[in-house]
Amino acid sequence: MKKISCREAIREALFEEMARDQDVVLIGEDLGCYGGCFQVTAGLIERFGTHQVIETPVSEEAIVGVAVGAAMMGMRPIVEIMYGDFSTLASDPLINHAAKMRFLSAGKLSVPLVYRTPMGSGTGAAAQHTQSLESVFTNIPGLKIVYPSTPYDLKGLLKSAVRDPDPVLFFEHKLYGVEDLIPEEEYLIEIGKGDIKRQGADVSIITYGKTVFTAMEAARLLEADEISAEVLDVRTLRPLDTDLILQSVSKTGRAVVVHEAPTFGGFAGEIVATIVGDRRAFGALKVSVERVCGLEMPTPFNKHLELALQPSVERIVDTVTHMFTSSV
Amino acid sequence: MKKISCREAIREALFEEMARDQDVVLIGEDLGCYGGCFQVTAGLIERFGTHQVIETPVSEEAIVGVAVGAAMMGMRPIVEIMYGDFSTLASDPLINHAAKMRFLSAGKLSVPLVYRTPMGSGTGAAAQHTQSLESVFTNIPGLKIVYPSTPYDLKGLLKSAVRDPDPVLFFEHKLYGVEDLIPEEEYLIEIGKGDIKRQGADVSIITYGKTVFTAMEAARLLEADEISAEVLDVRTLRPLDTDLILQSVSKTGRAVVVHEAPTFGGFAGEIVATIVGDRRAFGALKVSVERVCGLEMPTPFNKHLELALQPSVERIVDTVTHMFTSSV
Amino acid sequence: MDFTFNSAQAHAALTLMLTIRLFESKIESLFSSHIMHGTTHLAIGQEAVHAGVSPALDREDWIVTTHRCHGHTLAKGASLKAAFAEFFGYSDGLAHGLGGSMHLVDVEHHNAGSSAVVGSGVPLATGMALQLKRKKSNQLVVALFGDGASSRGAVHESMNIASVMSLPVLFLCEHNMYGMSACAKDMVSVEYISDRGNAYAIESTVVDGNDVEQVYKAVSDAAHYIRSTGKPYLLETRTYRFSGHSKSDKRVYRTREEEVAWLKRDPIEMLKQRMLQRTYIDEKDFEKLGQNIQCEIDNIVDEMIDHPRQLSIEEAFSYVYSSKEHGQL
Amino acid sequence: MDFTFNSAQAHAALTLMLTIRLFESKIESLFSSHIMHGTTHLAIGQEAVHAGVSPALDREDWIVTTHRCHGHTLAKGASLKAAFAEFFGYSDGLAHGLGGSMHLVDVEHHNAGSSAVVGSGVPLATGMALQLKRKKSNQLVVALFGDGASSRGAVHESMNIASVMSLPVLFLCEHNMYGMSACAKDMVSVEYISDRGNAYAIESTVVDGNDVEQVYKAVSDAAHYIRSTGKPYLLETRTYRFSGHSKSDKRVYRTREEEVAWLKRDPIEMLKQRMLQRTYIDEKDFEKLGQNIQCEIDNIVDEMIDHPRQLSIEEAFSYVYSSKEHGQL
Ligand SMILES: Cc1ncc(C[n+]2csc(CCOP(=O)(O)OP(=O)(O)O)c2C)c(N)n1
Ligand SMILES: Cc1ncc(C[n+]2csc(CCOP(=O)(O)OP(=O)(O)O)c2C)c(N)n1
Ligand SMILES: [Mg+2]
Ligand SMILES: [Mg+2]
Repeated sequence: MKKISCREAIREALFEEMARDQDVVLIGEDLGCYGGCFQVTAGLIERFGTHQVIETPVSEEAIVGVAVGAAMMGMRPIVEIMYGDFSTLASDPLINHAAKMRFLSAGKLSVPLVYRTPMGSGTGAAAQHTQSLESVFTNIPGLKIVYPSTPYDLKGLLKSAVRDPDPVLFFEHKLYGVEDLIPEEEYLIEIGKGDIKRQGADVSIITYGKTVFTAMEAARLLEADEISAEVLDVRTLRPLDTDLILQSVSKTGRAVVVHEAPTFGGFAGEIVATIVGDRRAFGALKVSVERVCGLEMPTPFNKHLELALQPSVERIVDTVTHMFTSSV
Repeated sequence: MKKISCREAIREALFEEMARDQDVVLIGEDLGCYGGCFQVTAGLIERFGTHQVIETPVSEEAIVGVAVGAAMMGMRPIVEIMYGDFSTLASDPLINHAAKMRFLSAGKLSVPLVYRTPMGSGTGAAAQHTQSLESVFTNIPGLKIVYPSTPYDLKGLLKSAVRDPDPVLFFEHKLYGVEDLIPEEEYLIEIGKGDIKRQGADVSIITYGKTVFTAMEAARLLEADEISAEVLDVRTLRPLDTDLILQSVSKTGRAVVVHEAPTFGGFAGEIVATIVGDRRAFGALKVSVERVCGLEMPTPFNKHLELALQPSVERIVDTVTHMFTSSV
Repeated sequence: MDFTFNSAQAHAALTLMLTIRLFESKIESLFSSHIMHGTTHLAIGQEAVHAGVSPALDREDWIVTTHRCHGHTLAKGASLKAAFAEFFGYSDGLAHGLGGSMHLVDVEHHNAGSSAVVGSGVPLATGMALQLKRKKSNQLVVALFGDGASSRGAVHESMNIASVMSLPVLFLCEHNMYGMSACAKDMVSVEYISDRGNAYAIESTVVDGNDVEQVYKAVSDAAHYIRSTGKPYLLETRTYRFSGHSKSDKRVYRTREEEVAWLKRDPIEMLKQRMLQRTYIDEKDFEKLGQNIQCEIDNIVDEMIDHPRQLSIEEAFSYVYSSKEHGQL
Repeated sequence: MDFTFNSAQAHAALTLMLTIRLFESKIESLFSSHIMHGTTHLAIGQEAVHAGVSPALDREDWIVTTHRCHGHTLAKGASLKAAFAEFFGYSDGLAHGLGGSMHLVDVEHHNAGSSAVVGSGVPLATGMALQLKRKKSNQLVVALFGDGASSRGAVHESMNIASVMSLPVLFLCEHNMYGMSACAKDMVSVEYISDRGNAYAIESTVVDGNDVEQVYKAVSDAAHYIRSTGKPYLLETRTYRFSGHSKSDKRVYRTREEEVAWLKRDPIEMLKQRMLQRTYIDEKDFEKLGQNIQCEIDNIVDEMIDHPRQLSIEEAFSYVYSSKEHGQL
């Protein structure tokens, strides 16, 4: 095992996959000598050259469209878009093209594209650089969506995403410096499998991305109150590991869904509907299902306001505690 | 009262609002003498001229961006985008700009924009012209989202949308020819209020847009089985009329959510989460909450396949019947 | 223009143009008799572009088409049968009935299909060229787009990228004077879209899109330029669609006089006259040719209507993702 | 270039440029001492553009800025206090602390603020011009954008629209040779972005963006042209940012020699030398001017740090929708 940051984990996955296959190509803005906006791709152009690291003009729509076209011809492009907010600009090539090319060609073309972009708040970059826009894409058949949290998951899932024959959106939180242990040897993590980050008996906290860490912290605090919280990191949003979710909730009988994106219309709704759409899990529920997500506001620049928007450890703990103290 | 089609209802709303206020301006492609892709704006340029009917090049992103800028200067633009699928191209001006201008200027600028576009299937126009992409926008604070079904609702809500000081996305189903009675005199319908389209006691079918008609038909069939179904048309997606939903479900104890968009990651999840997040409604539930939505597939051109994707009367009836016949 | 077809070339072009014309006319009649559903965009009048583009390319070169894709698809080699079947939504169609009129695709003949989002095919074509170049292929990609599409930002972004990256793309603007109803002179800020080449340091020219020999020559030259320099090229062809924009179009946005003036420049008639003059053909041959094609088309359609084959929903699901386990019912 | 400032104009420009320079230097030091959070994009070296654009406009003309918006915001009239307060996220800031460095907005001074989505402000500016024209206003709108932004499709779409609709927009390209790290010569397919004017039938020119008199004159002329013809105009100003792209930039993508060469063309130094030559000013006046501004800035910041005023979350909610009932907690 070795200690490694999220940034390094992603970079290792890129490095290994690019070394394995010359058709794995990084495409994006300023990801050469500048190393990318979050320094994830630093050093890769020196190793792989312009044949595998392609810097582009500020043209998000065409960059992703170009990657889709290149993928149709056998490239395995990994597009980096600097901020998830600019996914708006990439939504036509992703939603109307990447997701549909295989279908529209009755299987004769495919789009083995990885779309990497960071989502979420915490950087003081205000309303146009801190959104969690995963909900823009979760309702699109043809796409796969991954949103890992730990260095281990980031590396294993990114390598699987690169090898996947279908378009994969790979969302990253911005805690690039967070460190953890990963194996020395190569490994893959299957897309579509969630992970129990912490076992528990009384309540299931279901989440993904940055708020996995928030949920873990909340679970630790809840232990003091003798509430045993299970933390389930779905890791993949589409396809969702419904079995794991249903198992966990059937066991605990209580569920709280957490994410950074605003509550209303967010992906938490899908997770809740998955739970209560299942007769067994629904039958096991002891209380209503709660959501602890971002507030309904564009992210303010002001630091204390930005913080106030996010689902905090306190809000999770309060919500869970309330599930035990009040009657249904 | 007078009989009028959905198309005419929208046109009447446009006509009345444009006559009332010269700053109400239609902007879009081919909406002059051609009358728009679905003939909704036919005749308006003859009456209001190019001062209030502005035809544009094929530039969806800039058209909507231009409308946002014009709205900031006091115009009340109504942008028509030919197919909801091209909302991908408009998502940057809508999500990153229209939704945030008021916030980013601390209230000094506002964007009284209406974004009109048709969504949904049934026209044999295949994968890039038949999506229901409302989920792209429902998670965005700063936007309001309306999706009416009947001529009465279309007219009243469109007029309110035009007068609303905030950006309103106004989604239309494509059954433009469906007729119904509306009052002769002027009226408005408040944004954010749902409507019980049919009273019932045993199950709440909650829906919006085209599937309101499907749900009504299903309710009629269910009556034969002595199941009394309530059909709730939410009409506005954001802000959602949660009170009405909770009231209905607390009464019936059973809920089925229906929409054309694919189930996974669709807006139905929000409605389900709203229900089961409320202690009273959750407590009243006799069975798990069901979703009857579009299948997880881009829309095929083939007619029988296109039909198979949509939530049908049969699927709704079966789902509801099953709620009564099997145990929880 | 000095370039002229020899007899064989002229015959091939004439046959192709007539085939496309009769194919589209058949489609039109099947729509107006409500045998076909959905919508369709005919390009009657633009056959000289169809017959001038793909035949001037190498077989391995790729094309990316638009919503108005029938002619180019046939010109690139698609079988009439598979094309018709697609219009019927049948499983022996080019896309097994999943795409329909706006999404004809034919990978075998290096036709990557169309985007029905106007202009959005252009970045795809540019990306295809990027990978072909990386693989040191000699192939080029033709990005077809209309005068309407020229206003899309994606086209600008693609031309800039193709220029700075030196990609083998032939940007081919099929300028037929109108978008849907919108006249190019009201919507496009320059008289000649080809003049925008300068803005991207891309070589460009404009030719008469109703003159198949001119189009063929210009495409051959452009392809040669692209292959020898590795740079993109922008070619504008000026033409006119005789048909309405789509099946429901009453053409209120243009005058009958304008249409008549263009009808006098019918590309098939123009080629025919030249062939008569050059004694490559006589009136009887021409009539015979038309009859033969018509007969073939009618037979195909008659036979097809009698044998509808449609995908099941399960089969359709198998095309959503590569691995079947992710297709959900 | 024959145009020169008179003494009053020159003093005003110099004062403004020094104010902007010292404002940004203060910001830089507040960031490096971690008193400010978030990110920021300094435009040190580009002050001649700031001082040449807004002052050459009518007060009622609007500007739409970019992520690199400090200089233009001050030049258009924003108070130093409100600007600094915004950087601190305080409620007396230009946007009450909601926007921060990348979103300075100042509606009173007809500064509609910026889009931090590179290039996306350009369609907004175009739309503002559309409504101003409809209202028969004499005002124009300046759409600021960088060399990097020029590659965005939205810019193309906007220029085409402004041209075909004849809108009073001054497209002002602040070409500082780089996007983030990307050198314009690798990313932009033409040497001069102003040459793209031809592609849109928009008049255009390029000027030395480090020469405030040239910029001022060019903007005045462009504004006159726009007002008298009702047509848009494209002006490119060539300049260089001495600072890094944002606070964390180590400038590995360019050489120190290149920087030194540009530093020799420091726009403030250039103006100062001219003013010395024309005896509008002497060295002591200049020093004094700098000290006074620095003193004012230091006082503002010191006072501000001692009196933090921040919006409550409830107050912030009141800005999401116009009617409070829709702001949800
Ligand atoms: C992005 C987008 N906007 C609008 C449409 C609707 N539409 C279909 S064809 C068309 C006109 C396109 O004009 P042009 O590019 O000249 O092609 P032509 O139809 O003349 O072949 C429009 C606006 C579309 N399909 N895609
Ligand atoms: C659409 C978009 N893509 C990328 C970015 C990240 N980004 C911020 S500034 C910048 C460079 C912009 O270059 P230019 O337009 O020349 O402006 P400059 O920074 O030189 O003032 C980039 C790529 C962004 N903010 N928006
Ligand atoms: Mg056209
Ligand atoms: Mg720049």
